[in-house]
Amino acid sequence: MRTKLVSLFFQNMSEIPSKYYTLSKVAASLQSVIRREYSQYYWIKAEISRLNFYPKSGHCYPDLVEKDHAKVLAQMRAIIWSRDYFRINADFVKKTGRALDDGMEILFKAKLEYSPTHGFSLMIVDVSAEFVLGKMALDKKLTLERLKTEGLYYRNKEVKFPVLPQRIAIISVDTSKGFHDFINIIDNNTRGYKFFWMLFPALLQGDGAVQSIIQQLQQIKSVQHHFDMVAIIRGGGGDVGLSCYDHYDLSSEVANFPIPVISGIGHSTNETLVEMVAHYNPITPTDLAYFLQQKFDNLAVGIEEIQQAILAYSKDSLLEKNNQLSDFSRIINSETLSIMEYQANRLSRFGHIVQHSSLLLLEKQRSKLDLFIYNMRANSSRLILEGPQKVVSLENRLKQSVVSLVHKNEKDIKHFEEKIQLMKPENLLKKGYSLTLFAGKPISSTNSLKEGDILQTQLFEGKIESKITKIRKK
Amino acid sequence: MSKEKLNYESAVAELEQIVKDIEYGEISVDDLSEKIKRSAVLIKFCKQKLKSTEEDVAEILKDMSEDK
Amino acid sequence: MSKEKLNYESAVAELEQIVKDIEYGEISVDDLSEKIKRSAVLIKFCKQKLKSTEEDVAEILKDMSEDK
Amino acid sequence: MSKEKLNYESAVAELEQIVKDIEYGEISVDDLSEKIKRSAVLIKFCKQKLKSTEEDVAEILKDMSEDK
Amino acid sequence: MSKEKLNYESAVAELEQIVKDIEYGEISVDDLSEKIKRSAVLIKFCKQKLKSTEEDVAEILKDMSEDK
Amino acid sequence: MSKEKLNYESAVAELEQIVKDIEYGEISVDDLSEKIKRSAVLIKFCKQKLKSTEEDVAEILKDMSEDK
Amino acid sequence: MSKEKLNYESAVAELEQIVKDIEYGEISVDDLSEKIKRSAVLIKFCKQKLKSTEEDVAEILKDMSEDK
Repeated sequence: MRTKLVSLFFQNMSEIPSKYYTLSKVAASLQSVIRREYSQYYWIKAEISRLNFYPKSGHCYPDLVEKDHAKVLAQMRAIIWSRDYFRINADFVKKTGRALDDGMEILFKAKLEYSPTHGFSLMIVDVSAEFVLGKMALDKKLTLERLKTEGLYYRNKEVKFPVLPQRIAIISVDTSKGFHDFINIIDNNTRGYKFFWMLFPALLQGDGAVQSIIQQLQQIKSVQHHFDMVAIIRGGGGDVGLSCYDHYDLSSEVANFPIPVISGIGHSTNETLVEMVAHYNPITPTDLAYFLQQKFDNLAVGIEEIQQAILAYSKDSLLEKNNQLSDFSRIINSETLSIMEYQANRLSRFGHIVQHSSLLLLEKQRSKLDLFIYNMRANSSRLILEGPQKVVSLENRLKQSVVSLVHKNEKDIKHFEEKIQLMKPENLLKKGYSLTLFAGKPISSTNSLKEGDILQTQLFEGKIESKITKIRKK
Repeated sequence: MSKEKLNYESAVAELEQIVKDIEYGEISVDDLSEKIKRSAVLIKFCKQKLKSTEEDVAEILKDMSEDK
Repeated sequence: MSKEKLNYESAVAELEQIVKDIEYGEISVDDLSEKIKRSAVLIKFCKQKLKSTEEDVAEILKDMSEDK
Repeated sequence: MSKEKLNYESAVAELEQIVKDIEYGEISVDDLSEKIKRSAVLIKFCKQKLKSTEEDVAEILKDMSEDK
Repeated sequence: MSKEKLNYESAVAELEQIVKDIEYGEISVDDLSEKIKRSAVLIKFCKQKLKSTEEDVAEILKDMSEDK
Repeated sequence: MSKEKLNYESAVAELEQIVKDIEYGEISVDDLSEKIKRSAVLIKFCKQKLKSTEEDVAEILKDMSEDK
Repeated sequence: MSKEKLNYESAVAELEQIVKDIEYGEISVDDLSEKIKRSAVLIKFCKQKLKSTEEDVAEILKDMSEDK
């Protein structure tokens, strides 16, 4: 813009007007008009394009501007006298966490003043911290929404945090107390952990910080394989100048960063957007250092645990295996013994059955033989007894039959004797029967007789001779 | 007639014949006496035979009893 | 008559035949003595046989029992 | 009678036959003695067999007990 | 009988058969002695086998215990 | 039996099989000795293996501790 | 085993796998020694890694200038 004004000035150099006022006259006129017309204090909204704070005098000469995007609608110089500035800035810092600074849009109470030597200026007597605060909050809210909408908010958080966060790209300044605290802790940790760090110097606050940090982030990105993480470290700067960390450009750069970004900005106010999107925000550099140390501790413990676990599990496993072998031994022993016992009992049982059954069998046979003997004895006796009976009976029959035979014969003989006795002739003659003889021979028919034959008759006592006188034939 | 030839059976048979002869009168008086004499001899023989047999049996049976 | 050929069965059979013959008068008085003498022999033989068998059996059975 | 051919089974079978014969009177007095003598032999044989078997059993079981 | 062919399983199987035969009286007295002697051989063999196995086991388990 | 082919896993597998076989009576007394001998070999092998592994573990962990 | 390929993360992952394998008995005794030796290497590596770094600023600066 300045360049443009200068060129315009040189273009108009050839035309010289006839009438003109002295500058002082114009200035005096302006001064009186302004004193008259702008006697009051006004609340005015403008952007501080440059604060122009002069530390020696303590006065500020801010360049104010109003823009519509890139187009400047108005610009004006302002003055904050030393006494006002300290009051205003202290209040401002106290309320907003930032000092009045370049590029800040503010609502201020001022009186328009014109000085012939210094020109127009707005004498600022008060600045509304609330306005800036509201503005900042709004901006931050919008930026936050944008980050979320664009899916950036969680992006860095989603980057896997390295298991071993050992190589750190530090964005800080060599003069930062936070930085020194940080490296002091990590370089001198009592456990002997070794960190590698490299400082990428950058502005850490104010508007310049955004670009400065982004630039370093890009540097780091180009050699990201050398690093596990980025640490943005600020410290000792109080809460002033932190608004850069709410800046969209920086926040999105951080969110988009391919390796984890850890913030250790160190403040006591609200979390900035950078801190929000950062992978992790321990807030202070010291905490960050301790966080890393803790990570290492955890790793060391993890390794220790693994070692112990391997030892323990190996021992367990070996113990278990040993027990299994013992079990095998025990089972083999007991089962074998029980097999032995079972088999021994079985053999014993076989032995007993053989004995018992054999003896039983022999006993049975013995009984059978005894029964034979018994039967033989009984039946032999019977047989032997039957014999004499039969013989005796035959003997008796013999006796009887002989006796009866002899008797019968005696009877027969007696009968004959009797019969013959009866037939003796003397016995017939005695009964009166007589025997007639002819020629000395007994006759029993007339056949050989004729009348006149002499017959002799034998009687029981004496004989008679007689003549046949008549024969009567039968 | 000699005794030697005699036995109980034939003696009894002869006796039976004699009795039969006499009974049926086929015999002469002369013979009759003869026959009767013969009968007496035969009967005597038979009786003696029976007696001796009886004695024998008694004797034997007596022996048997004693053997018992 | 020799004893060698005798046995209890045949002796008893002979005896039974003799008894039967005598009972049915199949024997003449002439043979009777002889038959009775024979019977005596047979009876004696049988009795002896029975007696000896009984003794034998008793003896053997006694032995068998003692063998136990 | 030679023992060589004897075995318990046949001995018992023979004994059974003899006992049966005696029981049913299938045996004459003449054979009785002989049969009884034979029985005695058989029974003796059988008893000896039983006894020796018993001794075998005892022996074996003694062995088994000692082996334990 | 030679031991070469014997093993515990077959010996026990044979024993079981013998025991069964004797138990159910399926055996004649003539065979009994033989069978009993055979049983004794088998039982002795089996016991020895068990004993030697037991010794083996004891030995092994002793070794195992010492190895601990 | 050569040890070359043995490894712990196969040894344990074999042992498990043997134990199972013995437990379920799948092993005859005839094979028992052999199996038990085999078990002893396997158990010995396994124990040695465990022992050497245990030593390895101890050694390694000792080394690690010293590295601290 | 060459160290070139090792990094802390893969080393830890490998270690965790080994721990898990040992814990769940997924490792045979045969492999255990080997695994434990490997663990020792990995643990040693991890422990050393915590206490050393090979990064070099000059190297990085060189890389940065090359990138530009």
